[in-house]
Order: sequence, then structure tokens, then C-alpha cells
Amino acid sequence: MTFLQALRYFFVEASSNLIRSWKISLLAILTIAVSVFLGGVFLIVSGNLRLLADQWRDENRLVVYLRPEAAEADTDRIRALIEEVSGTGSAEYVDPQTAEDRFRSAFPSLADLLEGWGDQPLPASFEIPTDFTALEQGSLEGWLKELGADPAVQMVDDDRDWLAQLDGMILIIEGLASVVGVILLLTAVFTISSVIRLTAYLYQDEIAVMRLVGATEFFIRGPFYVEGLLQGLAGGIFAIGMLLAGHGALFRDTDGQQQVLASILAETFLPASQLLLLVALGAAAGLGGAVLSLRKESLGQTAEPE
Amino acid sequence: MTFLQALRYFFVEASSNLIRSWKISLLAILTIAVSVFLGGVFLIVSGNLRLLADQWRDENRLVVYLRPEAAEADTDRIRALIEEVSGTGSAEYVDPQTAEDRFRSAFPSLADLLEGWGDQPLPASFEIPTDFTALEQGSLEGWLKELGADPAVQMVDDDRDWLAQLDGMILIIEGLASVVGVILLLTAVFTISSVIRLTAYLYQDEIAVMRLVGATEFFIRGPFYVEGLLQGLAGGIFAIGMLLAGHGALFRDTDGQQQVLASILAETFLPASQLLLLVALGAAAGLGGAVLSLRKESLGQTAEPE
Amino acid sequence: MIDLNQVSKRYPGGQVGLDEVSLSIPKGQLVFLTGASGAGKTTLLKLIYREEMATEGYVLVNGRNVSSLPANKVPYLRRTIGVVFQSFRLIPRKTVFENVSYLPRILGLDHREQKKLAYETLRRVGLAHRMNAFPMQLSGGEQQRVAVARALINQPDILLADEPTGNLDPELSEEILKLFLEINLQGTTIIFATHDRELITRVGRRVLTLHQGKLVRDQMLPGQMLPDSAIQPAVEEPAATSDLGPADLAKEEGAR
Amino acid sequence: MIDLNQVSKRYPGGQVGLDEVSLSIPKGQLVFLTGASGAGKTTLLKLIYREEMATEGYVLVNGRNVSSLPANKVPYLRRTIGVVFQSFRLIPRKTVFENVSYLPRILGLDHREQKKLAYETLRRVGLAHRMNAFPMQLSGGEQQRVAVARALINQPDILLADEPTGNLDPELSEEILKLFLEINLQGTTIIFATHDRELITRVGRRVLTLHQGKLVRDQMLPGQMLPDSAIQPAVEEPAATSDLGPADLAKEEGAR
Ligand SMILES: Nc1ncnc2c1ncn2[C@@H]1O[C@H](COP(=O)(O)OP(=O)(O)OP(=O)(O)O)[C@@H](O)[C@H]1O
Ligand SMILES: Nc1ncnc2c1ncn2[C@@H]1O[C@H](COP(=O)(O)OP(=O)(O)OP(=O)(O)O)[C@@H](O)[C@H]1O
Ligand SMILES: [Mg+2]
Ligand SMILES: [Mg+2]
Repeated sequence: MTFLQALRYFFVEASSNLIRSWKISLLAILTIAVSVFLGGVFLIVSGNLRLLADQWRDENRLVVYLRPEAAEADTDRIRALIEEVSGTGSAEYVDPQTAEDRFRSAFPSLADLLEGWGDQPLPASFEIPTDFTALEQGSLEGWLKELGADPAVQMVDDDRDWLAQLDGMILIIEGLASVVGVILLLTAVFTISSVIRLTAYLYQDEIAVMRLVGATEFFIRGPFYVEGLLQGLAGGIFAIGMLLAGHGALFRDTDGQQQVLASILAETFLPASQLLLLVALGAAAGLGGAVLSLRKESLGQTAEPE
Repeated sequence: MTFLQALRYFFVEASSNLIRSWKISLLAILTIAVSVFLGGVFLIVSGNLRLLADQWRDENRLVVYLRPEAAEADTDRIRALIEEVSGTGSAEYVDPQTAEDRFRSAFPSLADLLEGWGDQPLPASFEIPTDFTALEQGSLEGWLKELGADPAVQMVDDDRDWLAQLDGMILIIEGLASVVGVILLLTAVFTISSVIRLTAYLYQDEIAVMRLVGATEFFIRGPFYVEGLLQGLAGGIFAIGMLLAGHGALFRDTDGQQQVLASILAETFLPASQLLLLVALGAAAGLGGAVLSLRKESLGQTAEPE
Repeated sequence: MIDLNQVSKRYPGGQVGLDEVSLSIPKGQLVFLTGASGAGKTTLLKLIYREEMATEGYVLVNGRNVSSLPANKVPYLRRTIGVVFQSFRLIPRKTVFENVSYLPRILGLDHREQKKLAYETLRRVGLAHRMNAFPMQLSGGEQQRVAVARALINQPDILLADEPTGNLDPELSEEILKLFLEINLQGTTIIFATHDRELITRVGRRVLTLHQGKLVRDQMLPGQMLPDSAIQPAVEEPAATSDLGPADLAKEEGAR
Repeated sequence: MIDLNQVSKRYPGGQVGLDEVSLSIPKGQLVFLTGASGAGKTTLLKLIYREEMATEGYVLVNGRNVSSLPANKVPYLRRTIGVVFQSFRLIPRKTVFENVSYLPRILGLDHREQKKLAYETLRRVGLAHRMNAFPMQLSGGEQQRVAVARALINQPDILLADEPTGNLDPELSEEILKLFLEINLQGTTIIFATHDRELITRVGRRVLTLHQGKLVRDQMLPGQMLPDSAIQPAVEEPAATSDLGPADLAKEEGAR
């Protein structure tokens, strides 16, 4: 038999087995589908959280407060000093009035506090996006010191406190997701190999007979491998379907509060490349399970499952 | 055979089956263990998050700012007005100096701002813990209005903005955990019933023979039910062991950042009652899987798994 | 004891298992059942212990219609019937002892009595020394004898033996036969399906011959071989229900 | 073709399967293998197609030591050996056709040829009309004939038949026997394990008798029954390897 003929034989054999033992096949397919689905949920949620974090990081700014007595020349000098590093046009000048307006809208409950502090209670400042990561940590520190030492600068607020807090939160959330993710992955692998191993137990009499009438391992295992592969593919595709359906349902039937949750966790769906990855994962799981469960040479030598 | 004899028979039969088919038994036990373990992780994490949230909520206060010109009599009047509702001794008076100290330590980067605002930049205030939920929403609103209308009161900051944000965050985290939890639960039930159903397929020839030699359903199913129950119990106990071990490991081998994460997510272990619940869950899963998989009258009528 | 009234069994695929068979077997009778491969012997036995149900007609066992028996009563019917299955049907996960003593065990016999009973019964088929072996560790003939022991252990009212000597050498077949004759003398009704014509002619008794699902012959053979232990018949020999005389059995139903 | 040299097989439980058996079977010979239940017949066959391995001595098939054959060569050995297993060993998930044509199929025969070959072979055992049935839907004798067809389909060099007529009526046994004689004439070496002494004496040829794992008799019987189709023997009759004269086989190995 040529290799192509053999391949054809494997596929015919595998599909007829799939159809004949459709209950068990369905079980295996669903198991893989559930696992891949969970993987997909993890990818979606972690992807969205990462997006959110990036957004927060983008919005974070370095603020250089100027002394109230700073002249226009001082302001220009400081701007030049800043843009030398962060790039031309990157620094936004916030005059005292704007600062006050922003404070009022950000902390309406504290707005009254400003009343007692006379006219122009907040200083002018420069705000610079912190995404200019070209500068290394060491030289950034130096530059910040230099800025802070400028006589016209009252204070440099680089928000690193807050950034650290943000990082901590992202870490918490990602950590949580990773822990759950790893556990899920282990469960999935475990489940799939359980199901396929039990299936192999069911087939072991059959395998024993094939061996006894002169089949080589290649012909015995081929159909099972292809069966595992097909089950895995089906499971993966099914999971993608569930993900799509679930994603759709999440954004259709939800009211306000849930809507917020949904949009934070699952606004963006997976890109095609990751969908493909998930299907490949399902196929690999199916094939891997089959390989794993047929691994032992001794399998099929005894009719009694132990 | 008396019922007690029958029960004894079931146990003897079940344990000898467990020992003889120890590979498959181990599979079932591990599956249940993994599921119960995941349930336990969920309980621990959600319990700790809830604790954290409660802590935050406890620390949240209602703040009544007094006008700078408020006299001592005004202060006493306001205190009476507040304690009438929140209970005697509940309101804490924060004088301007304390307020300033607190601001400085809370926002060190903004401390310089206070310099320009003259002496006593922050007003005196009353802080009241918000855990007096005895008042209904409607009357609380009225009371807050009344307070705000008092001539000596500059502003009532009931932090409801911030509370809403906190609630939102808790909702997000709990929502995330719940979604994952529900999916996990479904996976566990699915997995267990898969494993037990496949096991039942393995036993169906055996069951058919028992039927043919005159065994009643009671005697056929009894040992399988007990087997499922024992597997479930073992799985549950094993899971508790894993949880304890995992919890221990988390607090032994971690450095700073992870330590923070760990203490937020898993500081407190589960109370005995919840541990018992988890073991019971495992047992129920094992028994339920056995019942489910032997449900069909037709099972064991044919030697060929479909 | 066992009555079939115009019984037909058509399998789902359209195969005819039995075709309008009527017969009556009184209590205590030993009946041989013969016929070519695929003639319907196993089918007939299956209808009696209700592994299969008749598609037409009815089967009475002890006067009760087997087909209309509610499902939860079927086990009690089967406990009064010992069956030696053609393919043995031993439980691979259980030892010889456990296979044989399954029914006594669920009937509440204590362990020591089970052991004694199983030992006694296995000794009679020559397998007492293999009590703790698993079926897969036995030769074909040994498995068959375990199946025989299981059918006999509960002293059933009816014994259905489907080709119980097909894997045994003549000497062992003879011993199994004697065993059957003995328990028959104690009142057990026996239907013995076999291809072994030599055995049938030697023993005599009533012989039912099936051909393509039809009962084509119901005859009484002479040559009443009795077990060594039999001093006098405990049950009187029932009259033949067919008036076909004894004939050369070897010439029967040659066409397959 | 098949040589056993001081071969012993002791099973893990301590059971003796074979005990120092030496024998030689030349190409093209038809040999009967007999002995009481548990005597070691199946064990001897298993050693030849290497389902079991000898614990002592060695088994040569076609001059090659079967025990030292690497695992990946075993399938090629087995393809030259057709085996009718005592317990049939049909695959329940596959139809009769698929069971029978499994080996031709993996050897690369196209579907039409498989079908033709399977039909031809099944027709010879009288089961061509049940090609699409599953084993569970067949009677015991029908299953046995499927097992026979599977062993024959690939025209093996060696045929090992373990009690291949135990579930068949005398007429069918006769036909199976004729089939074996025919393929024997075409050069296939056959070992035929059976309890049917009548059949052995009628056919004649060489008879090996086992008793408790030992080869206790190796004799040549007269009465050379030939298949109807045989005009003249294609293979000359090999000489007996034992000088034990023909004896009354029925008196052999009575002690169990
Ligand atoms: N897997 C095994 N484990 C242990 N003992 C075994 C095993 N297989 C066979 N035996 C023992 O080896 C002996 C020979 O068995 P074998 O199957 O060769 O007998 P046989 O001649 O084929 O008998 P039969 O006519 O009953 O089929 C028997 O006593 C049997 O119990
Ligand atoms: N489950 C089934 N489905 C379809 N056909 C069946 C089934 N069981 C038996 N048959 C068919 O019914 C007929 C009678 O079968 P049965 O098993 O009663 O024969 P038997 O007399 O016992 O033969 P044997 O001597 O070969 O055991 C056969 O043609 C067989 O193929
Ligand atoms: Mg039959
Ligand atoms: Mg044998």
C-alpha cells in the first residue's frame, strides 16, 4: 500500500469509526470544545485587559508644575528642555485656568475647596505623554532631576506612585487570569487524555485482534490518530462557534451595569490568527490525546482494563 | 438479603472494583479532585476579594465639611444632628491641622500645593463610617440634604462617586470570577459524567451478564453508585489536600510583588464548613455521575458501545 | 413447565430466528435441541429466559407469559433458570469463584457458604483448583466448565444449556452429561442444545430438531442412558408430544 | 516449516501450558492436535504465531526463531499464518465483510477486489448472504465460520485452526474439513486442534496428542480422506516423525 493509499485508508476508517461510535466521539469532541472555549475566553479577557491597561498607560502623563512667578521665557525654556527628550510638540501646556477647570470637573465634590484659595489657585504646568520609552531608566532619572532643579519649576510629578499602583492592579488581574488559565489548561489536557485513554480501553480488544491478524503498528494507530485529529478539529471549530455565539449574546441581552462589565472584559473579539491558533490547539489536543493513549506497547495485549 | 447486608455487599464489591480497576478509578478520582480543587480556588479567591471589598467599604466615610467660620456651638450642633442618625460616638471630628497632615501623607506629591494657600488651608470636618445602613435610601437622602442646608456646613461629601467606582470594580472582579466559576462548574460536571459514562461503557458487558443471571437493578447499580460515591469522596479529600498544599506553597516561595498578589487573593483559607461543602460536592459529583451514566435502562443490553 | 404457542421471532434486520414454533415441555423432562448452524436453537433458549422477546405467539414458563412479564419481575424469572451460554459470558474482571457464586452472593448467602457451594460445584466440573483464576487465564474448555458451574450452582428449576460441550473432549463431555442427567433426576427440566449426534443417540430422550426457524421434528429416542448414581428414576418419563417414530438422526436435515 | 525444540511454557500464575515439547512439521502437512481440556493445544498454537512466548526452548517457523523476532517483524510473521481462534475474536464494531477483509485491505487491495475476495471466501463457508451483518447478529456457528473465512482469505502458508468446528453441526463441520483439505492440497501447512475423534479417524493423517502440556503421542493414522475436488495429491505425504504405530485413538488419555 502506498503512503497515499494508507492515508486514505486512515481517513475512511477514522470517519466510519466516528460515525459508528458517534456517542463517544461526541463526548471527545465536546470535551475538546469546552477546553478550547475556555482557552478562547481566557485569550479574549486577557487581551481586553491588556488593551485597557495600555489605554491607561497612554493616558498617564508626566506633569511639570511651574512656579506661579514663572515668566513666558521660562516657560519656553522649560518646553525646549522637555521636547529635547520627548520630541517636538509632545508637551502640552496647561494654563492655570484650564488646570482649575479640570480639577473642578474631576473632583466636583472638592470644587468648593478652590474657593478659599484665591484667584489662580493651581499653577501652570506641562503635561507630557509617558510613552516615550526611548530613554532608559537611568537617564530618565537624570533628566527628571535636571528638570526639577530648574528654578522656574515648582515640582515634577511623574505619577510613578500611581503608575506603580496601576501596574500592581494589572499584575493582580493578569496574575489571577494566569493562575486560572494554567489550571484550565492542565484540566483540559488531563480531561482530553482521560477521555481518549478510556476510549482506547474500549478499543483494546479490537486493537489486540488487529495485531493478531498481522497489522503493523502503523496501520493500527493511523486511524486512531486521524480520529483524534478529526475530533480535535471538530472540537476546535465548535468552540470558535460557541465563542462567537457567546460574544454576540453578551452584547445583546445585557443592561447597563453588565454592559460595562462586558465591554471591559470582552469588547474586542479575537483576531483571525488567534482563532486559527485555537483550532490548531484543538487538533493538537485530539492528536496528542490519541498518541498519548496509544503510547504503551502493552496496550491491547490484555482484554481486561485495569 | 437484608438491607444492611446489601449495603455491606455494595461496599465490598465497590472497593474490590476500585482496587482491581485502579487505573480507571484513579482517573475518575483525579478528575473530581481537579474540579473540586478549582471550586476551592474560586471560593478562596472570591472570599478574599469580598473581604477586601468589605474592608474598603468599612474605611469609606461620610465627610461633613464645616465652614471655616463655624463656631464651637455650631460644631456641637452638627455633631448632635449627625449622631442622632448614625449613633452616639460614631462621628469623628477632624480639625484643620489633622486634615492638612492627612492630605500631606496621602498625596505627598501635591503637598507643595498647600504652601500657597495660607495657614489652615483645609476646613474642619466630621467623618462618619458609612456602615449605618439602618436608614433607608430615601430618608438618607433627606437627612443629607438637611445637613447640607445647615448654615455652618460648607459641603457634605458622601463619597458616593467613589463608592460607585469601588462597587464597579468589585462587580467586575466578581463578575469575572463568576463567569469563570460557572464555566468551570459546567466543565467539571461534564468531565465527571464523561469519565463515568465511559467507565460504564467498559462495564456494560459485565452488567449485561449480571442481568442475565438474575440480578435486580438494585444489586447491579448499588456497587456502581457506591463506587462513584467513594471516588467522589476520595477526589474531594484529595482536592482539599491540594488546596492546603497550594496555599502553603504560595506563601512560602514568593517574593515581594507576588506576595502582594497572593495576600490579596488567598490570604484567608477556607473555613471548615466550606471544606466540608467541597468534599460533599465531590461525593455528590461521583454519585451523580454514576447515577447519570447508569440512567438508561437500555445500557448493557448491547455489547457494542455506540 | 415450558410452553411455546405459535412463537415466531424475527430479528430487526429481517432475519428469521424462529418461525411459528409450538411445543410443550413438562416439568422434569430432559430435551435435546438440535439443528444446523443458524437454525434457531439459541433464539429459542433466549426467548425462554427473555433475553429476546417473541415477535409473535407467546412463551409460557410455569404458566406465566414471559413476554408480558414486567421488567422488574424478569430477574426473579431468571433466577429459576440456569443458563450455559454458547459464548460463556463470564465476567473478565471477576475470578472463577466470583463468577460462579454471583447469584448465591446477591441472594444473601454468607461468604463461607458461598465458598463451600462454589467449591462443590466447581469440583463437579473438575475446576476446583482454579477458583482464583480469572477467565482469561483459562483454556476454552475450562471457561466452558465455569459457565456450566455457574448455571448449576443455584439448583435451578430449568437448565438451558447452549452447546455446553462444544469445547470439551469426549471424556469431559461425558462427565458433564452425567452431571446433567443427575440433576435432571432431581427434578430439573433441561433443554440441551447440541450438535453432538453421537451423544444424543447414546442418551436417548426427547429430541427437538429445528430447521431454518421451524420445528421440523419432535421425536422420542430409546437408549435411556442413566447416570451412575441413579437407582431409579425420580420423575416418570413424559410421553412424546410428537408421533414421529425414532429415525436415523444422522440422516436428518442435511440441506443447509 | 514448524519446529519446536524442547519448548516449555509456564504461565505467570505457575500454570504449565507446555512441557518440553519437541516436534517438527514439514511444509504442506496437515496435522491434528488433540488432548483433553487444558492439555496445552491453544498454548502450542499461540507460541507459533507469538501471542505467547516460550519460557524455555525455541520455536522455529520457516527456520526463523519466533521468540527472538523483533516486535516490528511480528506482523509479517502473522500475515503468513491464518488463525481460527477458539473464541473467534471478531471485531464487534466491524461488519462480517470488514472483519474478513481486514488483512487484504491493509495490504492494499482495492475495494472491489476486497469485496470479491471476501464474497468468494464467505461463500465457501456458507455466509455470503450475511456480509453486512455485525458479529453480534450472528449465531455461534455463523461467527465461527466468519473466523474461518478470515483465516483463509489471505491464502496463508500456515493455517492454525483452534477447534474450528466446535460450534458447527456435522454437515457444516464436514464442509469446513473439506475446505481445509483443499487448501492443504494447494500447499498450506495446517494444524487442526480438535476434540472430534470421529473426524480425526475418518480423515487420517498425523495426530499429535497432548496431555498436561506434554506431547504424549505422535502417530500417523490411515484412512486418508481426500477432498472431492482432489484428483491427485499436489504435495507428497511427509513421513511420520514418530514411530508410534496407529492405535485406537478413542482409548487415549482418558485421565483428566
Ligand atoms: N493466560 C493464562 N494464564 C495462566 N494459565 C493459563 C493461561 N492460558 C492458559 N492457561 C493454562 O494453561 C493450560 C493449557 O491451556 P490451553 O489453553 O493451552 O489448553 P487447551 O488444550 O487449549 O484446552 P481447551 O481444549 O480447553 O481449549 C491450562 O491449564 C490453562 O488453565
Ligand atoms: N441479534 C440478531 N440479529 C439478527 N439476526 C440474528 C440475531 N441473532 C441471531 N440471528 C439470526 O437468527 C438465526 C438463528 O440464530 P440462532 O443463534 O438462534 O442459531 P443457532 O441455532 O443457535 O445456531 P448455532 O448452532 O450456529 O449457534 C441465524 O440466521 C442468525 O443469523
Ligand atoms: Mg446458537
Ligand atoms: Mg484451547
